[in-house]
Formats: sequence, C-alpha cells, structure tokens
Amino acid sequence: MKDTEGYVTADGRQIGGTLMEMRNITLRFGGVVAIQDISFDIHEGEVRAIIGPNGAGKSSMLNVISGFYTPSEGEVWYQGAKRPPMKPYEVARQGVARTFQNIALFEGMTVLDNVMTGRLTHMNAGVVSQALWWGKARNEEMENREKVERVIDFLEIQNIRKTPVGRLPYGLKKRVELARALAAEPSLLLLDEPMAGMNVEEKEDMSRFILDVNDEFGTTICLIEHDMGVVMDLSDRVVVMDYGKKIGDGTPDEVRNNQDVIDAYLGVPH
Amino acid sequence: QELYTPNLAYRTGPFAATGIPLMNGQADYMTMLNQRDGGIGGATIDFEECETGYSTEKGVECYEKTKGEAIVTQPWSTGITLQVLPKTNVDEIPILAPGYGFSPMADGTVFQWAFNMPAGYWDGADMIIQHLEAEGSLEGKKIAFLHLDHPFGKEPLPVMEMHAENKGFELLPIPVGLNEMQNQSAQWLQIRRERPDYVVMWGWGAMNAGAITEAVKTKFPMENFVGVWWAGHDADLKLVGEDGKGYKSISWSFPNLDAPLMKEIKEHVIDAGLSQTNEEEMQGVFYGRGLVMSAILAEGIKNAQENFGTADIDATQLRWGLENINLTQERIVELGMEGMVPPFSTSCANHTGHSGGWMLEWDGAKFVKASDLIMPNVDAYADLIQNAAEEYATSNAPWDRNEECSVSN
Amino acid sequence: MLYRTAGQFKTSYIADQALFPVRQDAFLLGIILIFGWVIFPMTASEFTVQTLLIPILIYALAAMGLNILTGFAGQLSLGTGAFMGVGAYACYKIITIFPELNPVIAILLSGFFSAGIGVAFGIPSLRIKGFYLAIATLAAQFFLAWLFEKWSWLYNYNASGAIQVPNSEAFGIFVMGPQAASITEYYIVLFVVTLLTVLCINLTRGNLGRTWKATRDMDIAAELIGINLLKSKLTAFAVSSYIVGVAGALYVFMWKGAAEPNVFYIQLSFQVLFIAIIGGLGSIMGNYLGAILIVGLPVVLNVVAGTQVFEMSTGSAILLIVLIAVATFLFGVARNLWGMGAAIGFGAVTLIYGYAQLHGFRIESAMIEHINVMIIGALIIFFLIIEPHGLNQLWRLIREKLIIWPFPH
Amino acid sequence: MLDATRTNETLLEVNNIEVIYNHVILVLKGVSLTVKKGGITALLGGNGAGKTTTLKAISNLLHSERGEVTKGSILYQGERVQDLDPAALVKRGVIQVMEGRHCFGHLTVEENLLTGAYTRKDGKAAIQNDLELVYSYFPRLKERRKSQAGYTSGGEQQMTAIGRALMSRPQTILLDEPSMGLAPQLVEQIFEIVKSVNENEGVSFLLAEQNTNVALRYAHEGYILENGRVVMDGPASELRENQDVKEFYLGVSDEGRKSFRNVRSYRRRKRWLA
Amino acid sequence: MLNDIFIAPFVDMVEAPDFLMQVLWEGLVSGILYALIALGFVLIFRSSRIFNFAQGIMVVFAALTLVGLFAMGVPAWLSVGLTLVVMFVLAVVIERVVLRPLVGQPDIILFMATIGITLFLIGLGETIFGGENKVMITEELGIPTGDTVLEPFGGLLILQHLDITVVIVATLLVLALLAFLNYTQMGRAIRALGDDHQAALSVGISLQTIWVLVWFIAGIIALVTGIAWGARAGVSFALEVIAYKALPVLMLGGLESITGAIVGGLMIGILEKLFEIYWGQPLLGGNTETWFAFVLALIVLLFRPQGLFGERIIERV
Ligand SMILES: Nc1ncnc2c1ncn2[C@@H]1O[C@H](COP(=O)(O)OP(=O)(O)OP(=O)(O)O)[C@@H](O)[C@H]1O
Ligand SMILES: Nc1ncnc2c1ncn2[C@@H]1O[C@H](COP(=O)(O)OP(=O)(O)OP(=O)(O)O)[C@@H](O)[C@H]1O
Ligand SMILES: [Mg+2]
Ligand SMILES: [Mg+2]
Repeated sequence: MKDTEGYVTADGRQIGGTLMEMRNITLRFGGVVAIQDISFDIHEGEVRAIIGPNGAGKSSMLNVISGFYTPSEGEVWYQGAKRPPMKPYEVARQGVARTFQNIALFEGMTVLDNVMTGRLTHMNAGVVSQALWWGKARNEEMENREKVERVIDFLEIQNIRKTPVGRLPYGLKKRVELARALAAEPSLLLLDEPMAGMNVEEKEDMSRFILDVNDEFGTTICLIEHDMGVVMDLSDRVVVMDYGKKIGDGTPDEVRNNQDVIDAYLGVPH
Repeated sequence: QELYTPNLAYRTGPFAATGIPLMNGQADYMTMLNQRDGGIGGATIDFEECETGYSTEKGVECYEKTKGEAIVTQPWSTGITLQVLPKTNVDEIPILAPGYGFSPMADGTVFQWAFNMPAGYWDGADMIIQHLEAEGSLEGKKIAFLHLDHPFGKEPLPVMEMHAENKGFELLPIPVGLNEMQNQSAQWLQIRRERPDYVVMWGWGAMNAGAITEAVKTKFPMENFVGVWWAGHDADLKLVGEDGKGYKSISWSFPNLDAPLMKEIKEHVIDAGLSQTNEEEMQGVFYGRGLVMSAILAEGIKNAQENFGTADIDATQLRWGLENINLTQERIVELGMEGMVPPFSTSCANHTGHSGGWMLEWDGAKFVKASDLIMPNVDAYADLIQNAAEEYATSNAPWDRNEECSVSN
Repeated sequence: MLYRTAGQFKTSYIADQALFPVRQDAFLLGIILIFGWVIFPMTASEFTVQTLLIPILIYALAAMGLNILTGFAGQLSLGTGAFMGVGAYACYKIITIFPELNPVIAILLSGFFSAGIGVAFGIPSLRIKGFYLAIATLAAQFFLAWLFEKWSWLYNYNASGAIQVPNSEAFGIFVMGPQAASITEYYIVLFVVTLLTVLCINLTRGNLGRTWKATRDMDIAAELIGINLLKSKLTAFAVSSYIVGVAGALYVFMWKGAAEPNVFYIQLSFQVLFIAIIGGLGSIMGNYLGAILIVGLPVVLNVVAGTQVFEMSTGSAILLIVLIAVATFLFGVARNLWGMGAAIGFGAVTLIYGYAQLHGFRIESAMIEHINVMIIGALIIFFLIIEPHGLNQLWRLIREKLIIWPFPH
Repeated sequence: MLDATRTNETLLEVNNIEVIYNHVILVLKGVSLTVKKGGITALLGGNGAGKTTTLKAISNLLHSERGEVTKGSILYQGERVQDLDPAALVKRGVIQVMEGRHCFGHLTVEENLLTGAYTRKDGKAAIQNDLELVYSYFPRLKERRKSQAGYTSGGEQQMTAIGRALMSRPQTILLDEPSMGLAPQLVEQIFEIVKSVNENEGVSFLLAEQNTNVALRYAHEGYILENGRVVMDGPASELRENQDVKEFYLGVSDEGRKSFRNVRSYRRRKRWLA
Repeated sequence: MLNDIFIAPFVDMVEAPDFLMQVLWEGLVSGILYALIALGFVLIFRSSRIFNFAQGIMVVFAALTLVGLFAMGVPAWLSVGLTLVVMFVLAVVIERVVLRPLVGQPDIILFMATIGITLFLIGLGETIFGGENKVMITEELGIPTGDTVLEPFGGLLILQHLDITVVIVATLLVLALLAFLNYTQMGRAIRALGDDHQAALSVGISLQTIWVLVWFIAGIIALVTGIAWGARAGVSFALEVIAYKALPVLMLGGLESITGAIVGGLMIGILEKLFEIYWGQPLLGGNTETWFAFVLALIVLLFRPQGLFGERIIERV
C-alpha cells in the first residue's frame, strides 16, 4: 500500500491509515462506461465524500466498493490486502455496510426486524436451536436485540420500533436504513445520498448521527451527497466525479476552488 | 318408508360428458319405479346424487357424508372404489360398482361387501381377446393397449399380459396421461410407427373422443380398433360420424329402444318432466346402461325384501340381496329389458356374475350388436383373481372375510 | 374495550419477544386450543371429523409449509402437490419396509425425503425469480407426478398403481388404516400439526425468519447486507418441503387411506396455494383461517344446499344463522366495493336461494356443484379484494380497531 | 401563449380534506389549500407531513394505495374532481410527477417521454415539437434517449419524469419533490425550467418540496404542512421572512447559516406542534 | 444403453424420414396451438403484469358460447359475432369487478384472482352449457376438414387441412398483434402499464380502457384457439388443462414477448413430440409430454433467467 500514514484534519482530529483503496477502477455496462480509470483511497476514521453530477457514476462506485458490481478493470484493496472477487454478502461480512439511494428496506417487516437483519452477520445459531427457541438461538437473540436497541435509541426511532416500514414516511425510512447499516457495527459505512428528500432540520439530525457514528465508534464513512452545504461541512476529503472520470480529489476547500469542479458540478462557488 | 341409495355421481369435471347419460339412466330407472310402483316392495327409493366430479377426494367426502343412512354406496370411479373399499369393510356397507372397480372384487369370500356385476374388467379383456382371436390366430400379432394412465386404465393389464404370453402376441401398452387426453397425437404417432394389428382401448371421458378422432386422422383401420364398454359412447363417435364406421366396443348392455321398459320410462319419467335427459341421449348406449345398473340394484333390494320379509331393509340385508341375484332370461323379460343385458347370477363367492357381453359396432350413426353373446373364460384367470384378492387382504390386515362362504357355493 | 393493551408493560426484551405480547391473544389461543383438543373431539360427529376437522388441519399444515416458502421467503411455488406426494410415497415406503416402526415417527421421518427433493428443485431459485421460478416448481410438479405413475417400486408394484394404507398399530390401538378410529387419527394429526406450528412460529420470528423475509422483500439489498441468498433460499425450500411432505403423509395416511398419483396433481398445489393466499402470505395463523374457508366452505355449502329447512337439524339451523350473518357482512362489503347496485343484486341472489330452500326446491347435485365452484371462485376474488393480505390481515385490522375502540382513530 | 402574469383566479381548491389509509391510518386531518391560476404554489413540510398524500388525493392516485378521502372536497375549476379517475384528470390538464420518479423501466427514455403525450390528440408533429422542447430543457436526456430508463441514473430519471409530464401539455403540474437527488446546479436548472414553463406557457404548479430554500425562492405562495395539518400559509415572500420558517426550514438562525458540523452543539426551539 | 440414447433414435429418424416429417408436422401444429394460448397470456401480462391463469378457461368458454349459440339456432357466422360480444362483456366485467379494485396489488395476488376467475367461469360455463362434450361447428364455419396425403421418400405424410388452416390463421394473428404493439400509441401505453401502474395512471393512461381492450383481444385469441382446438378434439371442459402447456411456453419464450410465445410454442411443440416418440416411449414408458416442456423451459431458464426473448430483468440499487 502506498500511503498508510494518517493525517490530521483541519479541526484537529487524527485520521488513521488507508482502509480501502481503489486502483484504476473501470466499469462498463455494454457500451456505457460508468467509471473510467478511477483511483482513490479511504482512510480509517475519515469522512470521505463522493460528489458529482447526476449519472457521473457515484452510485456505481459505491456498488463496486460493496461488491455488487465487479469492476471491469482495476483492483480493490481493503484492510491492506487485495480483495479477490467475492459475493456481496462476503463483502458485508468483512465489515462493509451501506445504505441505498432508492431506499432498499424490507418493506414487509417492522422497523425492529429490519434493524435486526443488520445483525445477521453476527448471528449463527442452528436451525434446530431456532426452531425450538432454546439455548443458543434464544440467548443470541437477546444479546443482539440489546445492541439493536442501542442503535434504535441512538437514532431516536424508539417510537416506531414496531411499525411496518412500508408505512413510514421517506425521511424516517432513510433513518431506519442507517440504523440497519449501523447495527452491523461496520468498519466502513457507505451512504448513498443519505439526506436526499429531507428538509434542513432533518438534514441536521442526519448530520448529527453521521458525525456521532464517526466520532463514537470511529467508523469510517464514505458518502455521496448532493447538498454541498452538508458535504463541505461534514467531510474530511472529497472525490469529484464527472462522466465516470475523476476530476478532483482533496479537502473541501481544495475542491471548492477547483475550476474543473466548479465548471462541471457546482456552477457557482459554494 | 324410504330406502337411501345415494349415487356418487359426476356431472361435472373432465369426465362429465360420459358421466351424465349414465347418471340420468340410473336416476330415471329409480324414478320410474317410484312413479309406477311406488318404489320397491312398498319402500320408495331415495336416489340422491352426491357430486364428485370424478375426484377421489370429493368422492370420499360424499361417502362419509352419506354412509350414515345409506344401504349401499355407488362410488362411480375406480379411484373412489379403491379408496372406500377398505372403509366399507369396516363400515359394513355394500359397494355396488357395476362394470368397474377392482377386478378381484369378484372374490366374494374376501371382498364380502363389494360387487361389480355383471362383468369386471378382466372379463372385458378376456372377451375382447376372444373376439380378436375369432378373426384369426393372434400368434405373432401385435396389440396396442391404449389406456388412461390411471388405476382404471391399468386394471386389465394382468389378464392382457397373461393372454399375450399364452397366445403369443406382443402387447404394447400405450398410456395416455390425464392431462393429455385431448392431445393424443404422440400416442397415435407411436401407433403409426409400431403398426399394431389391433388397438384395444381402455379409455374414459374425453380420452375416447380424442383417440377416435386421432384414429380417423391417422387412417387407422377402424375395424381393428376395439374399446372397453366405457369407450363406447355414442357422442364420441358422432364426432367422426361415418369415418368411425367399424369401431367396436365390448358391452354388457345394449339400448334396446323397443324394450317395454323404454316405453315405461318415457311415460312415467320423461313425459312427466322428471328427467334431465333428452331424446337423443336416451337412445344412447350409456343411458341404457344406466338403466341396467339401477335395475340390478333394484333386483338386489327386491331379493333382500323378499328374503327378510321387510320392505325396510338395511345394508347387511341388501348385501344378501346382491349376493343372490339371479337375472335369468325370463326375469329380464319380466323386467321389460329384453336384449338390454345378458343373464347372470351372483353368489356369496361370486360377486361379479361374469355375464359376458356383446361386441357392439358403430355403423356410422349408432351402435349395433355385431356378435353373439361372448362369455368370458373365467377359469383362465380364476387364480389371478384369488391371488390378487389374497394379496389385498394380507396387505390390509386385519381384513374381515366372509368365513361362512366357501368358493364352492 | 375487549382489547385493551394499556397497562401491559414489558420490562425485558424477553418478555417483549414472547409469543403473545398482548395478553388477550394468549387467552384467545388458550380457548382455541381447548376447542381443538377437548371440545371438538368430544362433540363432533364422525362426519365432521372426517370431512372438516382432519382435512382442515392437514391443509392448514400444507399451506403453512408453502407459506414458509412463498409467504416468508418470497419464492412462488406451484409444486406443493408433488412435494406432498413425495412425503406420502416416502411414508408408504417407510411403513412397508419397517412395519414395526411407530407410524407417527414414520410420518415425521417422511418429511426429510420431501425436504431433500425440495432442496434439489430449489437450486435454480438462485438464478430464476418470480413467475419464472414457478416454472421450476412446475417442472417438479409434473415430473414427480409422472414418476409416481411410472416408478412402480414406489407403490410396491401394485397392479392398480395406487398406494393403500395398511392397518398399523401403536400403543395397542390402530392408528392408521381403515381400522383406525377417526378420533385417533384426529388426535395424531392435531399433535403433529400443533408441534410443527410451534416450530414454525419459532423459526419465523427468529433469525432465519428475518433472513427469509429480507430475501423476499428485496433480495439484492439482502445480499448486500450480508445474507447468503443461496443458503437463505435453500433453507426455506428445505423447511417448507419438510412441512409439506409431512402434510402429504398425513393427508394419505391419516385421512384418505389410499392414493393414486393423480391425487398429487397440480389441482392440489392450487388448493394449498389458495389457502395460503386467502389466509395471508407471511402469516402462520392465516393458514388455519384459509383452510377453514377453502376446505370448510364447500362442505358447509353442500350440507346446507342438501338440507331443506323443514328437515333441518339444530346443527344446520345454527349453520344457516351463521350463513345469514356472513351474507349480511358480505352484503355490507359489497356495497362498499361495488356500490349499491351490486349489493342489491347480491342480496337478491341470496334471497332467491333462501326462498328456493324454504320451498323445498331441491337443486340437482350437479347444479349445486357448479354453483359451489362459482361461489368459491367469486369468494376468492372477493376476499382478495377486501383484503389482499389475507384473512390474517383482516383479523389484525379488526384487532387494531378493537385496541383503539371506542375511539375511531 | 397565455398571459404570463399570475391571476387571482382560483384553479384548484382543496377544502378540509381528511385522508385515511388502510381504513385505519389517519394521515391528513383537514387540509385546505388553493392554487391560483398561473401561479406556483409550494407545499412544504417535514417527512411524513402529508405532502405526497395531499398531491395524490388531488390527482386521485390514492386509490391504488388503499387510501381514501373521507371528508372534504376537491374542486378543479369549480368542478368536483374527487370521483374522477386519474386519466380524466389528466385530460382536464392536471398531471402529477410522482415522488421517486416512477419511470417505465423497460421503456427507453424517449418512449417514456412519449407516453406523456398519451392523452393528446393534436397530432404527431405537435408531439414531436414538444419532444424537442423537452430535449432542449434537458440535453442530457437527448444523449440517453435510446437507453432503457431503468438503467439511467437517479437524476436522469427525475428529468425523464418531469419531461414526461411536460409532454402532456398540462395546465397544472403537481410536482412531488423535484429536487430530490439532483445535483445542485440541476436543482436550480429544474426550478428555472419550472419558472419558465410557468411564465411562458402559463402552467400552474403545485409543488411539494423539502428543499424549502429553493422552493420559496421560486414559489409565489406557500403552505406549510405538519402532521397532516396546515400550520402556516401565505405569500412566499412573507414565509421566507418568518422566524420559525427560517429556523426550521431554511436552516438559518440570527447568526446566519449554521454549519452542519455544529449541529450537535445547539438546541432547538420548540415546534408548533410537538 | 448409450446406444439407445444417442444412436438408435437418430437411426430411426433417418430410416423413416416420412415418419419424422409427420412427427415434426404434428409438433408444429400443437406448437402453434400452445403458442396461441400463450399469446393471450403475453398480452395481458404485458399490460398489467397479471399472470392470467384464466386464459385456458376463456378458450373453453369462448368455444362453448359459440357452439351453444349455434345450437340455439343462430347462424354460424352470427354466432361468432355474438361470441365476440360475449367476450367483450366478459372483459368489461372482469375489469370492473376484479381488476379495478385490485390495482397496484402484488403480482401473486392478481395471479390468484385470475385463478378465482377460472373457477368462476368453470362453474358458470357448466351451469349454462352443461358438462357434455360438444362438437365444434367446423363445417358450418367453412373450415376445410379434409386431408392431403403426400408421399415423400416413398412414405406417407398426412396433412389435415384443418391444421394447415390453423397454421395460416395463427400466423396472421401474430403479425397483426406485433404490428399493433409496436406501431401504435396504444401499444406503447400497454407496455408502459406493465412497468408501473401508478406512473401510468399519473400520465393519464386509462387502466380501464386498456385493460378492457387487452382482455377483449385475449378473448378474441381465445375464440380462435377454441375453434382450432375444438375442431381437433371436441369442445369440453377437459380442454382447460391444455392451458398448462402454455406456461412453459411462456417461460421459455419470455413472459413479455410475442415473438417469444411463438418461438417457445414451436420449440416446445416440436421438441416434446420428438422426445416423446424417439426417447420417451422407447426408454421411459411414455407420457413424457406431461413434464418435458417444463423441464426444457427450466433448463433454458438456467442460462437465460428471463427466457429467450423476455425483457432483461433490471437489477439495480
Ligand atoms: N446496471 C447498469 N446497466 C447499465 N447502465 C448502468 C447500470 N448502472 C448504472 N448505469 C449507468 O451508469 C451511469 C452512472 O450511474 P450512477 O447511478 O452510478 O450515477 P450517479 O452518479 O449515482 O448519479 P445520481 O447522482 O443521479 O444518482 C449512468 O449513466 C447509468 O445509466
Ligand atoms: N400507503 C400508505 N399506507 C399507510 N400509511 C401511509 C401510506 N402512505 C403514506 N402513509 C403515511 O402517511 C403519512 C404522510 O405521508 P406522505 O408520504 O404524504 O408524507 P410526505 O409529506 O410526502 O413526506 P416525505 O417528505 O417524506 O415524502 C406518513 O406518516 C406515512 O407513514
Ligand atoms: Mg446515484
Ligand atoms: Mg412525499
């Protein structure tokens, strides 16, 4: 790995070494090149943002990281090792959790159950034990339930615990999705437009949660967001993409003043 | 007084087409008795139908529903018969399955509650082979056995196989799946490829019409095509009309339109508006057969009433009645059914009667008798019957037999 | 305020995770259990046990098995009938090979065979989804049904191709076969069904249940959060087929007493699917409600249609009152759904039917059957419309209303 | 071209409606609002306030979600439209762009746009014209015209959905969260398009938005919904100046814009409805 | 054994080419008939994602109505017209009573509802027409019934005129449908509807009109199918089971594709016949037609999960 050194952020937080590195990733769908030869890295403990116009390939990049797409070319390095081609669920088991741009909750289940699914990677009682509701299954259920309740408290969704998610308004769904991802106690958390469709107040709440997660659990966060206020305030470093190419990478200030970025995305300086 | 003799009918489902005329014939005969004579021996007959749609499941349901008061059960399909057979042995109700059911039921010592007179499938198979043999030795010939892939269709196989071995012909069973009844081109292609000398058909419901049309299409010589009695339904042949000329079906019944019975039926039932049948159907083989079936049951009831001196007989008494049917030629004439059924008799050991039958032939518009009475050669497969019955009894142990009855009486 | 939940607090997650967080539900369940285990067996007639209680339980169990697969894991299956068949044939082989084995154990063992076959046919589910997956299960359905016909080893080379339940003893009484008392069979069925229901409830509320539901709701997301889809789907196929197989074994060995291959045709699959859907996909209790409706209703309709008011027993009188209540309810709903016109039409039909009943107008059995088929078809549509999520959801809504009652919201 | 200026004529009037989902979930508890002809009316409010529900109630799309309007009335140009089917409403010139895009995934982008013209009877040429117009608004769509909509990015889908609505030559567009998931300059762009469509074609808009900031900049009138009730309404300019609106919806306090980094360090004021 | 599987059948084929041709022809004709039923399915599926199980019974119902009307003394061609009216009324009623209240429900619920329709129509049909087998009024409709005997390779090949007619009519019908779906505004609306009910509603596509139309077209197809099958095998409720055959055809061809229905139908018709004659009957005891189509479809699906011509399944997050 090239750069395992950490760095210190503007507001004085210590960031760790490289957690994940994308090397020369290219992704094609038939004729469409969604990602073209992009490299960047994510350090342990930082908040990394990916921005860019619509259709730039941001979500696709997240999908590559979480193993949903296999890159046509390029390598993914994770925790110091090259990641072999693997199934998405194996990636998840390595501690990568995510939320989705178009909410992907399990609509038929309650909030509690949805969040509990986040713990699946940590539970392994056998079928018989579960069928009898005895021994390991029961204990495991209770232990994990407690962890989940902590996440639920943390995200302030106690009162909707037993509501089927299908009935929830959009913003709350996003929060439940975050809860599900958090319940997995990931080392890398991927957020695809966590604040889309929220008003300022809700964005504030969401920001608070993201920062708290980052602070309290030291979770590394990689997020995509279109609200520049949020991106600039929250992130430590920003990657900018346009038409599948990387056009900028650096601290919010650097990016903000990058002429390419202004032309392609921001329009006016923010 | 009323005697409850429910009929597990099927006027719905894929076999309805063949079921309806039979059910009508059966019902009309009983209605006629009720109208003309006030029933049998003073007791009216409650011939209620319970609809099964030929489904075994519904059949069992009907059996359970009716068995409380019924003095007889008429299950009306080989599947249902097989299913209720062990139950009747416990519930002690006679099963009357004229011309269908399980052939070993002939052995009354084992199947004390089951009856399938006047002839069983093994009789039928034997009669058909006799008929074919009469046209020339079967040695080295090939007979295709086109059958419904269902217990009913497989029923005659043991006798067919026995004959194949003894007479040196090649037997080629060709099954027709329940879902393929209307689409038999594969079967008929096979027949075309194998070029059998004869096709013997054990078909039912929509299968017969399918087979007959296919036979016409592939230009199979109709005179070499013979069916069991259930494959001789006028409507099926009407589909092809003239082209079906020469097709044959063995039968233990015949619609003698001139018989006095037909006039009585017309007068007391049809004209009185008590029947669901129509003019055309009435002339068919199946309607006539329905009449015969009920006549047999009525005969059994009458026997029991006379023997036990009461009109209000119970199931056990009816069994005696059915075991002592003696339908002589005189009696047949007396019933006004001349030429409609061959004479036969039953005993406690012989529950089938082995009446024999006529070969009917389609003349382009209707079935006509094409042979004298053919009698089955029961001795040839008496052992088969006995063994099969024994085997059944052992695998269903404990099985109550009729200990008082021995094969000789 | 029948369903007042106020004042019931949970102080631990264990308590919250209990089967019935609301006390009234537990109470209700108690009542149902008492009815099932004590009151029904004491009061029901043989007919009721045979045509209502036993089949309802068995069908509910089969539907529950299907529900695990389709309702919980989201994999549509149209092969239930064949998997029931695998269970039944496996049980038959086990019982004939080891006649000494306790029949209940044999039944529980036979499920493992269907589970194995189920898993085999479930493998394509990883690639094939939705209706396309139904094809895989249909392939199982048709292929297995064909195998039941062709592989004579399965039915011990019986001539008829049917399997027959032998009389077997356990604990000194006959527990299966024609000699077994209905009530014994009922208790065995009830025991097995209760046992499997409890296991199912546990499975579906635990980790595995969540895995299934996640797979059902959004398989891509499920995989991305760490669920191994293959494992999730195959466990669902295994558990589901196990239950379905046991239901199949019960179906033949505790209820029908014999079975031909065509019993396990696709019609059976649909029947079970109806129950699961009408009852409510993704619920356990719904299967019982669905079975009561789909299995019970035709029987009840038949009984009512066959009974004239003047010769009515108290039992049918109660039935009639219940039916009137149901009709009133349906009338109300119809008005909501399709407007007054439809409701009046509906009412008129009901009245005519009732009038016909009163005047002893007896409809032909076939007509009753036709009308029954129509009514069932209409009811399926009707229930789907008033509550697409099934009777279970309907019950839940009623319950939710009761909880907040008497406040409207 | 219609008169570009906004009139005082009432186009759409919603009177005190109540909406219940699934027979038990009461979502709107008496919402009233009016949309002026030729105006842009914004419907603001937090998550679950009932904005979408209100729009769906107007366009009669509630039915397929098992929701129903149980009280109140909805008048469009003085005509009661509650019991019409959605298609009839489109014929009268009211079209909704649904939240979450709802493109026809298997149709190409262009086919998607063309379905928008389904109710039109004015001939191929006119439709072709409008297609070009839409492409001129959204050049990106022109590039992707032959791709299946299901595979386009979120933003592209949003453009497709709006373009599709424009294709029906509507009189009124109900726009549900047009800015969601769009890049900032695209948000501006879309609102500019809304504005120009409004001014040039005289189309009235009722838009539900979370992005209060932009919405109030472009709207003439605004309603703020909370918990199924209208808690505040008035001209957009007034709302923009309102203290509460500033704090809760615009994210500015007296000290100017707050940083999202500091969210943890300040406390909120009490809401209207707790 | 290997010889039986891999060599003997082909030797048979070569030795009796006329017979092989007959097998292929029979396969072709039944394939066309399967395809006709599948067409009705496809149309409805496309417009509503409804897996219309009732297509089979609609075939029976249409044929019964036609025959029933004729039996009442209505002239043959007028009966056809009246039957079309009946099918139209049926479409309207189904739309009004069943589909409209179920808009937006999950696929499987609508699938179930069509099974409900199936049961209802079976009951209704039997109540009205009775369960007896009926004869299709083939001659009265002027459909040729004779046959032509060819003698290729010195063998025998029998071609029924009826079958030839069916092949021609089916081809025309398919071409007409393809044109309708691809070149009309309505066709596009039908496809849009299949993707997203809500969105379709929101752009003013009237579900009611389209559904009635589509079900009516399915009704017309059902009538054509009914006449064709009825002329071959008589009209009875047993025909309903042939609808099952349309299922693998659909899966194989792809649920949304007209072309798929045709290709799938022909493939299944021909291959199942070949398999049955050359492998099934000699080696497996026959009757393999009950499952062959399904297993074939399953194998194809393993390689192409959306069927040969189905729309690509969109998987995105
Ligand atoms: N599975 C796929 N098949 C074909 N094309 C795809 C696929 N996934 C993405 N694309 C294409 O790749 C491009 C990038 O899409 P992506 O969803 O990554 O954009 P994005 O940056 O997330 O945009 P937005 O901000 O609008 O969400 C788009 O043009 C999209 O059409
Ligand atoms: N189909 C439904 N069934 C039950 N409840 C629903 C349904 N749709 C919406 N709701 C409920 O109605 C309320 C209002 O939802 P609505 O979607 O109208 O809010 P909104 O203001 O549009 O929110 P957002 O900004 O998140 O889109 C929410 O509490 C939601 O849970
Ligand atoms: Mg994206
Ligand atoms: Mg909304």
